[in-house]
This record gives sequence, structure tokens and C-alpha cells, in this order.
Amino acid sequence: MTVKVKLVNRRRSTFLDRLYFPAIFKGLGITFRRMFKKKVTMQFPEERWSVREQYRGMPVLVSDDEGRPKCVACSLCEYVCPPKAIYIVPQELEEGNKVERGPAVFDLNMLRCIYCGLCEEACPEEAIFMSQNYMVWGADRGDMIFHKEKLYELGGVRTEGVKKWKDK
Amino acid sequence: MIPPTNSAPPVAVQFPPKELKKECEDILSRYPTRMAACLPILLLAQKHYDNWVSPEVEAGVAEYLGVSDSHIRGLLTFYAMYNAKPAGRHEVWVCRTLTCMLRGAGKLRDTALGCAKAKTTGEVGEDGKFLVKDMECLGLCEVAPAVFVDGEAHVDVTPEKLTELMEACD
Amino acid sequence: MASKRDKDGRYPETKILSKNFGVKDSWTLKVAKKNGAYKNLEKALKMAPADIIEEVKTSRVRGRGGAGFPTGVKWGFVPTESDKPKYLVLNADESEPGTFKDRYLMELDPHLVLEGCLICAYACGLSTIYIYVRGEYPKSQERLWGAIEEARKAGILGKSVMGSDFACEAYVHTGAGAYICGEETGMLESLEGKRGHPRIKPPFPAVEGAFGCPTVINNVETLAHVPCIIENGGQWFADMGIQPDPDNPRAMGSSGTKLMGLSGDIKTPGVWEFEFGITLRELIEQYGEGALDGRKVKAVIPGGLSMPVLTADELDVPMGFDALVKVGSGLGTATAIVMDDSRDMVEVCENIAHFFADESCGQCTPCREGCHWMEKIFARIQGGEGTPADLDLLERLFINIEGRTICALADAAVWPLRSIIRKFRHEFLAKMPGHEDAPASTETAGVGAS
Amino acid sequence: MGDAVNTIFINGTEYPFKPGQTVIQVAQENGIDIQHYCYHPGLSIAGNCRICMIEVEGNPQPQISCKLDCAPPPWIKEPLRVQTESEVAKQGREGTMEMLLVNHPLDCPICDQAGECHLQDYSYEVGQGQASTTTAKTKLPKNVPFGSKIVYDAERCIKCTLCVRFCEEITETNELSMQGRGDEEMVVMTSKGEFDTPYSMNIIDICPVGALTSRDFRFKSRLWFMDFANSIDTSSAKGVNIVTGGRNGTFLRIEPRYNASINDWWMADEGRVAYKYVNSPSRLETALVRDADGQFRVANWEDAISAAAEALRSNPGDILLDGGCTLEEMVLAKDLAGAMGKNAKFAAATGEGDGWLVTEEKGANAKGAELLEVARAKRAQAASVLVIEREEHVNASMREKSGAVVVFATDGEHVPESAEVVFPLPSWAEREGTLVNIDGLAQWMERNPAIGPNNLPVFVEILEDLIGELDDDYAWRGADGVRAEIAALPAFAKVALPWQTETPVGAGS
Repeated sequence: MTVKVKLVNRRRSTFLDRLYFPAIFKGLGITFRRMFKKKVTMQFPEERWSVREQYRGMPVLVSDDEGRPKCVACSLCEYVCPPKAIYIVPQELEEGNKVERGPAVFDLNMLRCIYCGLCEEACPEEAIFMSQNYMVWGADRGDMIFHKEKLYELGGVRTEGVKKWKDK
Repeated sequence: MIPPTNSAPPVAVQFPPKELKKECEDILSRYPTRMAACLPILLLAQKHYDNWVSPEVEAGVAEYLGVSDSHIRGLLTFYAMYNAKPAGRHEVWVCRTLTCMLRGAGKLRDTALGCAKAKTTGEVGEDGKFLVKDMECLGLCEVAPAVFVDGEAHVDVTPEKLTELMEACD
Repeated sequence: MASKRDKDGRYPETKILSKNFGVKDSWTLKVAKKNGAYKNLEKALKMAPADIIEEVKTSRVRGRGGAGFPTGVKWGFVPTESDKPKYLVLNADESEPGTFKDRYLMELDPHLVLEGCLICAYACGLSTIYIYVRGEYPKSQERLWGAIEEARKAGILGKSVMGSDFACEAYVHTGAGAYICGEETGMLESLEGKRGHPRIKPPFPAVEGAFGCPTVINNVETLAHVPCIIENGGQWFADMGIQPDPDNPRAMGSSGTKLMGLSGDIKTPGVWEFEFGITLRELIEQYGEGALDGRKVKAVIPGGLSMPVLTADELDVPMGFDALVKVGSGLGTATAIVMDDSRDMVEVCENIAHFFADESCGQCTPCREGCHWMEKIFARIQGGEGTPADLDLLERLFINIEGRTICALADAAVWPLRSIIRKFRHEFLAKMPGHEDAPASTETAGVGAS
Repeated sequence: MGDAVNTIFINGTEYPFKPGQTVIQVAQENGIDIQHYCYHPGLSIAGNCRICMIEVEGNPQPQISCKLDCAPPPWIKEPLRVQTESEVAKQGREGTMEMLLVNHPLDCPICDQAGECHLQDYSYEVGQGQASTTTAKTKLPKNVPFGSKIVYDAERCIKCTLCVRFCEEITETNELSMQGRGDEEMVVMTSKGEFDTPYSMNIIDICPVGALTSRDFRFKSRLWFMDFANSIDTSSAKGVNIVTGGRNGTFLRIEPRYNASINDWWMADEGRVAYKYVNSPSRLETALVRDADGQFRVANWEDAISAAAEALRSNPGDILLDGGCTLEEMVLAKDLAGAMGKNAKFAAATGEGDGWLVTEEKGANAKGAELLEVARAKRAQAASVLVIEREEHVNASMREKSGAVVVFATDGEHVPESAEVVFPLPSWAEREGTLVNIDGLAQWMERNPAIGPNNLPVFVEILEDLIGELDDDYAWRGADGVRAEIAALPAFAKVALPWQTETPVGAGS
């Protein structure tokens, strides 16, 4: 098959075009008009976007109002997680803890997480939440696996919700 | 309720002691199995050892009757008349069932607790003198309200009479 | 039956079982013998065992412990061909609240009780009698032991009962405080030194009872009737009381006499013996002399704690097994608990629920969990936090508890509570802020509101 | 009597029954599932859970099916008609379920039983989905040790008394009893010593809820992550039927499996914890060949097999097998020895037995070896090939004295000094094959793919490859060929081999 070539005749630039000044002024005009309008650029990270309440940012673990970690390592989030981003090793907690079970290891692989929110939905203890945190970063792949301590730090304290073990 | 523990097993007392030997053998002779003697022998043991069955006594009785000590523990916590916890020097039973309640057992209970310096029934008072127990019907309904002090029935009891009775105990 | 009343309209007492009540030292063998004790045993020992059972069957005497099972039929169940030893367990664990009739018999006429036991043992070929007395009756135990010792010395008990070749031993077994041990199989477990968990039936105790052997279990009062049946014949006994209804095979009649008692808010509480047929109102007004302090009777539980309650309008019912069932209650132990019009029925319910929750043995799920649940609900209503929905919940719980357990304790818990809720619903609603005028629910509408 | 009723209508279908059978037994035999907690076919009937309610036609109240005799009362000449799914039956079960859940804690997220919990299953089926009470639940002790192997939780307990009855009727040791009454009832253990009898852990299996859990398996894994396989206990020669459970290569749990002719529903605790060595950190995962300077280096299978064949050619000797090797493996080992002109022997420990499920003979296939005429090794047995899985069968001094050059071992620690070539041996849970128990019953052992390191070679294939290297005329038979050969052996004429019978011997519910 032969290739057909169609020649397009371009208009030659006029004198005015070749002077450039009208275009420069036209451009400067736009710039000038913009100077009086609201700025759209944000000074990240000093300035941050605020997100809606239902925004699904990275999943985090929370503590109850007594500062006690809520997760009991039931592994339902691990089971339900579609990209298998969660890895839990349960352990028996010592006498004195209100619940006898908690996670020894709770790893969340943020390279895998797809922010679907199923972990939050599956959690019977209301211990894992989709936070509004969208700044997930790490210097290497290992950094992107968030451990229990970091997840609790990010999650902070939540006072509302189930308090099943309060009187135990 | 006594939560079972895995602490060192209690040292069984030598049961029966000399004083009870004849009586225990007499009881055993009445039944075809040794287990059947559990109830009367436990009552006997309780009376003999400061009005309660300690884990040591429990183990001793279990050994004597050839049953498991968990079985004895089961009996102690099933029947209302046994004490599996240290009881005071005197035991006061206040009937709380309907007829006695109608006739004012509630006041008697409060009076008894007051005299015993105890917060609730089933607990020995501060001075360790009285154990006040809520009992279900004592079968003295026609002369309600009824109170037992140290196994002796007192009927038509008023709070004043009960105070008198309890103060008479040393 | 009007003929039984005297010209003043008073229903007379009958003194058969209670003939020795009030006699000085009636519990000693000497006094008892003078009053004819063991005479009937002597007579019975000359009869054939089968004839005795036949005589008891003729008398139509029904169990006095509450269930009202024909005693003669029960004795007939004991297998005659059995090489195992056979036992008689006398149910003297009178733990039904409001009941104290057996205590009178055991304390005031222990020899009559023993005589009844021995006749039964002879008739059914039983070798050992265990009298299971509740631990709360120290005096009864003492009197029974005394009677047994005396009888043994006099040759009435032992290797040769009154010189015959019938051997029988009797012992008192002491309970230790458990309502459930009044249930016959619970009592057997307790007798065997176990926790009083009722057994699942069949096998029935007559075939496999105490220590795995055939066992007859009877109430104290039932067996106390036996000597006089032997003395005067079964027909004499059957002629007393209320005759069976020929049209209704379930109405087996209530023959003979019965110890009836009154307690609670009553002027003169006590125990009397009557032929069956006295109405509850006559009992309360003629013998109990009405409610305490001149108040009005509001509600009566006719037999022990575990029967449905009757309101003041329903008292004209003759005391008898079938008649009380007909009005939706039961004879039970025929010892009525009377409540006057100052009583708070919610409080009464709470007390009853607490009793059954406390005494539930913990074996079957519906009773173990349900009784405590009911107690919590009543406590909630009493605390002013109830809602009409709680009453519907209770009605649902009653369905799920009644008849769903091994023994009848759960039924016994349901009956009084259900009847009180249905008959005094307004009192419950009055305790529910904002619901005082709530309509009766569909489930309970129209059921015997007073 | 003559024409006694011997059939029963369940849900409108007529089924025959044997005298003395109860409704639940006949229903189960015919595949009708009736929910139950306190009923266990191996124990006496308590009838206290009240969940197995069915409707008996003509009776307005539901009845419990576990104690209901199929035979109607003698005065009724008609067969009993019962309904398991009617409104009355369902209402009965619902009512009981509601009661069971009143005081049951919401422990499922922390409870090991979750996933195999009857309370969970049945409440899903007949539960209301919503609590009708807001009152506080009864508080009872949690986390109570029952000896060193079992943890008891009184709040989760539904008081079915299966464990108490087990101790009364099966072990007859009576360590357990009920304590308290009403809703404070709970199981209590003897204070005399420890509840560590050789069969104590069976109460964990029979517990229908999570009230009794294993200290060993406690919080190790959720059930739904695990894979299970029907296997045979190899810690003794009784051939107890078990289920192995593992996840991601880790062996997590052993539970007994019903077999009426061997172990019923039970197994000894000894066998239940006899898996720990499978998870050893020093498990071998690759073939090792000793190089010129005496160090082991990792080799691929082809190199390792040719190195092994070389070593055996220059060093022919007997083969010393572990007493737990399967029939198939023993046959091939015999052939390998034959290719060298030598014999195969097996080594197995002996120990204490209890006359029931723990035998004195500890070699799981000792009887099979006898049938295959594989002799028991002497204490000091010279060998050129050593197959060692369990330390106790071939102990350290036996290994060193054998002078074996080719070693199959699960654990690197078990390799003797003399080894030239080392193959990683999959543990028994990772192999499949046939074992003959001490009573001569042949049983199939299933492989659990979730246990052990990945990509381990199949032991019988390596053996065949080795024979092929040594014997140029060898015709590969495969495991199936070996099994056909075993079936043809006169010694096995009277042994029912599991792969021959349609329903494998010992399969049960």
C-alpha cells in the first residue's frame, strides 16, 4: 500500500506577526488581568488541601479514649483486603490488658493499598479508619510498609464508637 | 465465686479427724456408694472446721470419699448451706422469699447487715463476727418473717428482736 | 357438696392426718402407739403386697407434692422382677415457698410418716427408705431420726419388721439448700452426692432411680395417707373429697383430705386439714380470718409459689386438683400465699423472678439464661425504666422458657409471672413513665384482667 | 409385641431405625442436619443445650431430638412423625438461640474458635440478628488456665458439659466439674495437681464454642487462612486419623478425625503437639553437595542426584529408613538397595504405651515394613543412605555410626559428618502415601500443601531418579505403579488398601 501524502499550505506570517510586539502585549495583558484575581497555586507543604469528610486517605489504627490500642488482631481486614496489603501476626497480651489479644505485627503495605476502605468496613472493633491523610511517602520500598507503631501514631485517639471492652 | 487457679494444690487435711471418725463411718454405712455421703459429710466438716470448707478440707473430704475435689467444689457452690469462703463466727440466714418479704424481711435484712457491719449479704462483716446470707424460703411461712441464727430458727422476727438476737451472740 | 358445710355455712376441719397435732409429745413412740401408730402396718404386713397397691389404687390418692400423679399407679410401675435393690425416697425436701405442711407432719407425727413409708416399702418390695429432708428443717430431721431410732429398738425397723420376714432400713438424708432438689430426679442426684441437676426422663425413677435401681419417690403427705387407707379401705378414702368427672377422663377427682395452709398477708396463718372441696374464699375468710389489718385480699397464689395467681374475684373455686386447673391455676401444694391490696405486684414479680433465677440449677439453657433475664427485666420495670415493649418481650420469653426444659422449674417460674402480668398489667404500666395509659398489647388483650 | 414399629418419618420421609436409636442419630445417618451442642455420639446424652428442637406431630411443644427415642410409646402403633424444619421446630431453636446469646460475650474477634464455632454457625442460621436486650451480660472469669495446655473462658461457655462428661466417661479421671448454679454456673478444674492427662486436649475439640482453647494454637492464626488435609498421626503406630492444618508453610495444628475402627473421635495429646520439628528454623530447603574442600554447597536436583549416584557407586551399602516412611517409599528404597546389591532397613523408637491410642511401637509404618519384609535396623547399622525425619527414630549416635554418604533429612541438624550429598526431606505432613498401623489397617496419608518450605522435591521421585542413575535398565513406575505392585504382593492379599476401596478405610463424618 502506497502512502498518500497531502501537502498543507501554511500561511506565511505577516509583518505584524514578525514584529512579535502585539503578541507580547496581548500576553502581558492576560498576566496583568490575572494579578487582580484570586491565586490558585498553593504553597505546599506549608499550605494543604482540606478534604471532604468522606475522603478515603490512608488507613490508620486508632486508640480509644484511654489511649489503649483498639485493634485485637482479628485479621478480618487482612482477609478482606483485595490487594493483600495487610499482614498481621496476633499475640497474647499480658494480664492487665483489657483484651487478651492484640497484634504483634501489623504491617500495612502502602505500595499495595488501593484505598478501597474495605478494612474499615470489615473491622468489628472500629480500630482501623480511612484517615484524611493523603501524604504517603517513603525514601525506599521498605519505608512504604507502615508498621503498627506508625499507624497508631497517625491514627491518634478516637473517642466515639464501640467500647466493647470497657468494663472487662 | 472462687475462680479456679493453677496455684500450688492445697495440702489436704487429714479427714476425718478423730472426733468425726465414728460419725463419718456411720454415714458411709447408710449408702451403697461413697459419693452419696458427700452432702452429710460436708455439712459435718463445715461444722467442725470454723463453719466453712477450705480448699484443704475440700481436698481432705474428696480424698476420703474417693471423689474429685472439683466435684466437691461443685457441691459447695451449688448448695446454699455450704460456705466455700471463710464465714464469720456466726451465721445469720434471712429468708427473702415472697411470704417473708410480705411480712417485712427487707427490713430484717438491713438490720442484720447493720448489726454485722457488712455491706452486702454473703460477705463477712468488718469485725469478722457475722456472715449474713440471703436464703430462699426457709419453710417457716406461717410464722414469717423467719431468721436462722447459727442454725436455729427464729420466727415472727422484728428488727428489734433480731438486733437483740445478734447482740446476744459473742 | 354443700352438705359438707355445717348449719353456719362453715366448712369443717377433718382430723385424719392431723389427729395427733397438738397432742403432748406426739412424736414419741409411746404416745404414738397409744394413738394407734403401726397398727395399720401390722395389718398391712398380713396382706399381699399386690392387694395393698390395689387398695391404694382404689383410694385414687394423688401425689400431694404438687403434680398430683395417682400414687397407686406410680407404685405399679416398679418392676417386680428385678435383682437390684429397690429404694423408697421420701420427698421431704419441702422447698416450695409458702409450703410448710410436711414440716408439721414430720415434727408432730414422725411415726405416722414412718409407718406410711414402711407400708409402701412392703407393698413395692423396697429394701431401704431414704427420707430426704431439706437442710433448713433441723427439727424435722431430729424428730425423724428420733422416730427411726425408737422404731429400730422396738423391732419395727430392721431385719425383721414387726416380726415378719420383711426387712427394711430407714435413714434421713439431709439436703443442703437447693429448691431444685424437690424435683424428684434432682433429689435423686442429690441423694447420690451430686449436684441436684434433674435427670432427663425417660428412664423414669420407678425403673432407674437412686443408684441406678428402681425407686419409688413420694411426698411426705402422700405416704402419711397410706396408713388410714389401709385401716379404712381405699373406697372410704375415695368417697371423701371431690369425685372424678365421668365425662372428662382428665379430671381424675381429688379424693381424701389435704393439709391446706395459709401464709402471707393473712390474719391467722396456719395449716388445717380438710376434705377437698373447701373453696379458697372459705379457707381465707373462715380459717384465715381475712387479710391482715382489715385490708382486702388482692391476689392469692393457691399452692406454693409456682402456681398462677388468682385475683380476689376468682376465689370461689373449690380446692381440688381439677377445679383449680379449670380456672387456669393449680392446686400445687395447697398452701396459699395471700397478698392484700397494699401490695405492689411488680415488686412481687421481682421477688418471684429472683427466687427462680437464684434457684435455677443452671443445666438447661432456657431456664438458666431466661430466669435471670426475666429478673433483670422486672428489676428494670421496678426501677421505672421499663416500657410496654418489655411486657411483650416477657410474653415471648415465657413461650421460650415454658416446657422447653428438662424439669418443671422453668414452667413453675413462668406460671405465676405470666398470670400476674396478665391480670395486673395496669400496675406494670403505671411504673412506666409516659406509658400509664398504653393499650394492652394484642397478645394479652382480654385475658382475665380484673 | 411382634410387629414393633421400626421406622420413623422425618420430614415426611420414612427411615428405618435400630432399637434404642434417638431421632438425631437417625437424622444424621440420613444426612438431615439437626443443630446440636451438648450431644456427642461418643458421650452420654445430657439434653441440656435444648437447641436440637424438632416438632413431633401431635405435640404442640417442640421436643429435643437428642434424647427422643425413635420408638413411639408402646401404646402407639404408628411410627413417630417428626419435622425438623417446621415452624414449631424453628421457633424452638430460635428461642433457645436467643437465650444462649443473652450472656454470650461479643468475643468473636478475639476468639480462636471463630470460623469453626457452632454458636456462630447456628446463630447465623436461626439467630435474630439483633439483640432484644440491653441489660448487662453476666461477668465470669476469663482466661482461666486448665492445666498447661488449655485455657477456659467461662463467659463463652454454654455449659453443655461435654468436657465434664468426657473426663467422666472417656478418661474416667473426673478432673472437671460444674460449679455454681444458675447463670453463674461454670466448669471448674480439680485443684489437685495439673489437668495434664494424656488425653486432656480432646475437650478442646468437643467444645462447641470457644470456651476451651488450646494454649498451643492460641492466637496463632485464623481458621479461614489455613489449609487442612486428612492425614495420619505418625507419632505412634496406632494410625490415629487426624487433620493437619497449616498456613504459609507453617504447621499450626493437629486435630483428630473420626474413625470408628481406630480412635473414634479422640487422640492423645502427645500426637497433637508432635509437629513442632516441622517448623524448625533449620529445615533443609535445598540439596547440598560436599565439594572438594569439604564444604557443602547448594546444588540443583540434577547435579545432586548424579553426585549421589556417584557416591553410592563408590560406596554401596544398606539403606536406613525412618520408621515413618510410607509403603511406597519403602518399596522404592528396597529397589534402590537392590540396585546396589544391598538391603533396606528401618529404624523406629519404642517407648511407653497406654494400651489405647499410644502404642509402645513409635514407628508409624513398622507393621508395613514387616509386611514388605524390611527388617528393623540394629542399634549400630552401617548404611550408605540414611532417611531421617524424627530425631527419636535415628538418634545422633546411630546417625554418626551409620557412615551414610547420601542423607535425606528434614532438619539440617540431623545430617551426620559422613554425608556427601544431602537432600531435603519433606516431613510426613508434606508427603502422601500409605501407612499400615499396628493392627494391620492400611490408611492413606494426605499431603497438606500449606505446610513446609516451597518447592521441595517429591521424595519418591528422587528415590526413583537415584535408582535410574544406578540401574540403566530401570523402568520408571511412578507412585501409582509402585502402589499396583504393592497390591499384587501376597503379604497384602488380606489388607484393604485405601486407594483400592471406593470409600477409603476409616473415612467418617
